[in-house]
Amino acid sequence: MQSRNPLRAALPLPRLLAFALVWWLISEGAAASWSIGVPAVLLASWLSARLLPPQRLTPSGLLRFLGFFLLHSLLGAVDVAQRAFRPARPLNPGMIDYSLQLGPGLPRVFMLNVVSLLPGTLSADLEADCLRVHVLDADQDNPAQLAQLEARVAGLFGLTLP
Amino acid sequence: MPDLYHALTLFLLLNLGAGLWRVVRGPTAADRMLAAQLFGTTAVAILLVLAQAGGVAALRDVALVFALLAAVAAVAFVRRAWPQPEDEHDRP
Amino acid sequence: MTGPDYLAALLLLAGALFFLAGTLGLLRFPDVYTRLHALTKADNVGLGLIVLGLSLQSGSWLVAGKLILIWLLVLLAGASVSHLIARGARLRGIPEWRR
Amino acid sequence: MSLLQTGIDALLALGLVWLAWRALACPDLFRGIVLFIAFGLLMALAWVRLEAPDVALAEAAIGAGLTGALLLAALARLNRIAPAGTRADTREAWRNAPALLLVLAGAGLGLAVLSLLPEPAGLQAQVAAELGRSGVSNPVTAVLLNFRGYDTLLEVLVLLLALLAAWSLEAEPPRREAAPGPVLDLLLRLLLPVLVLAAAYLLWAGAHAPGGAFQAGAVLGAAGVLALLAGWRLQPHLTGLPLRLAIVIGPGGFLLVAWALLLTGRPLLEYPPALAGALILLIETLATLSIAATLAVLFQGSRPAAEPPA
Repeated sequence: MQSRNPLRAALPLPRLLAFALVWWLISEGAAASWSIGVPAVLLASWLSARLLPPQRLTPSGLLRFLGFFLLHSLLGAVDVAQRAFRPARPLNPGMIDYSLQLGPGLPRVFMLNVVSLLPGTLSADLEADCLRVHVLDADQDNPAQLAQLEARVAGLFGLTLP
Repeated sequence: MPDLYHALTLFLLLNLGAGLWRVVRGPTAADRMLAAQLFGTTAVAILLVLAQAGGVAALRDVALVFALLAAVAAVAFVRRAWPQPEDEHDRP
Repeated sequence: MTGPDYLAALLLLAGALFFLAGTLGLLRFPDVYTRLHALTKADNVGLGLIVLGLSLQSGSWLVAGKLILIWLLVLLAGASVSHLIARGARLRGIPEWRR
Repeated sequence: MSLLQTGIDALLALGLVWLAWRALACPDLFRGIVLFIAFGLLMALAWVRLEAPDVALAEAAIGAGLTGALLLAALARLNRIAPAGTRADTREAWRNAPALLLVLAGAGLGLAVLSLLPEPAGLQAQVAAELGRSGVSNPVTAVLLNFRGYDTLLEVLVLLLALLAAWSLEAEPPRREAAPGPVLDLLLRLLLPVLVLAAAYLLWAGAHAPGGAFQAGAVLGAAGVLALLAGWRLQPHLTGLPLRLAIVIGPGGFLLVAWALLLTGRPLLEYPPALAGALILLIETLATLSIAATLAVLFQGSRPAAEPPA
């Protein structure tokens, strides 16, 4: 979608706000820092707009995704910790294929990254629409977990899965 | 609280030291590299704890730089230093 | 120590426990793929809990935000690097350990 | 100092010596590099414990981040020129040389520490007295860019010389590069703008806290290194004059300021106190650009003009 306003296309408002927030945080709120902060935020927003097309994140999708992500990454860490602490080292790894419903593009790559942070799954490769996942426990219902994650990622980006 | 911070730092350092065993043992280059990646995360944690313990805000900046550059060495490994899979076949 | 102090101390200790789990995984798990699981999960959550504990102690929203930003950067790097290493290991035919 | 702190310091000191020894003595170059990366991490923590956050920041940016990547790229190049099996291996005979070197260096350092005056006067008092006229409030930056600005000028020139040396070497033959893959691509697209912001922040922070042109340049240079690793290349029309300008603008601007000050009858690099802050910021901004460009181009190794058009 081509924006009619060239300035808004080069410096989209959500990016400006996001990078201004990042600057405010890393400078720990130092007011004097904005003399360099303003040009830096403009430059970073322009660069970011050139590198990544604008995304339509939905606030409700974001909240639901955050809750899901925080809970499940904690579960993932507990799961790995249990396996590491137990003397018997209960592992039953395997490699599974999962066909992605998400189309190519940023949401799919985002999903690839999140897969590695969630319980028992590690994204190992992507070929066409097939995501190869290394799992810690081949007996679990890993595809169902992945499908749940995929639905949350789709919700985050305001997409509906076919 | 200061004692807790320092005990935590010591504990994290010992973790890091134990991880060195994996660097020495390998067996593959990837094992050594991922151990180094783990050290980066541990170092960020240590720096943040020390920043709070000593009230030194600048240490958070050191941690920020570590976090920003955490991937650089590993990406250099994957893209350059890891022998290519086809290298064995097309060597004369 | 007051209530929030105890909570912070608890979070810091829990974080330390996950770091220990990550190191144990690194040392005890049988192949590069399973070790990557330990790298991306235990240590990142360990750092997250430590960040949470320190945020409580810092008493400043700004510092808390900066700590969370640092955590997100480490998450991004960790997830990306472990995918790159897992993919590279598969391409190079590093065998998987099976029970 | 509590027992815990002593424990931390002892562990750091032992770890550093052990890592230095292992990195030098281990027969496998790759393992040596990984040990060196770990050494850089511990070194940054040691600087923190020595209450030198300025040096810790520089070590984090250069030691832990860029040096590792540079060494790994150098190893890859070495392996292409002379695969591991074909290199003349002199290390076996020299196995104990690092130990000897460590003992000598340790003895020298020990002697130096023992011969220190019990209460060395140092120059802190003089620096503190003049800080108000330096234009900045971070004493390290005041020394590096004002009181001893010529040191920094020469350092920037040394970096330029290193680049000239690299560029006068034979260009590397082009090599096949696998596609970066979507994950590395997204990492770059997310990280590059944040690296730009962080570099600007470190540049600003240098005036009153740890930071400055070298740290900012290293962070920005890392952005360039990551882009090169993902296979991104400068567009051909930028590899000529624009790139060279970016490389020389730092030392060039520094020299111009020094020259202009000499013309007004001042000693070398003695800024008028009213202008000092602005001049230091100008020099540091230009130096940041040049340091970043130089580090990224050094990582690439050969002249970008020698690259075949992609």
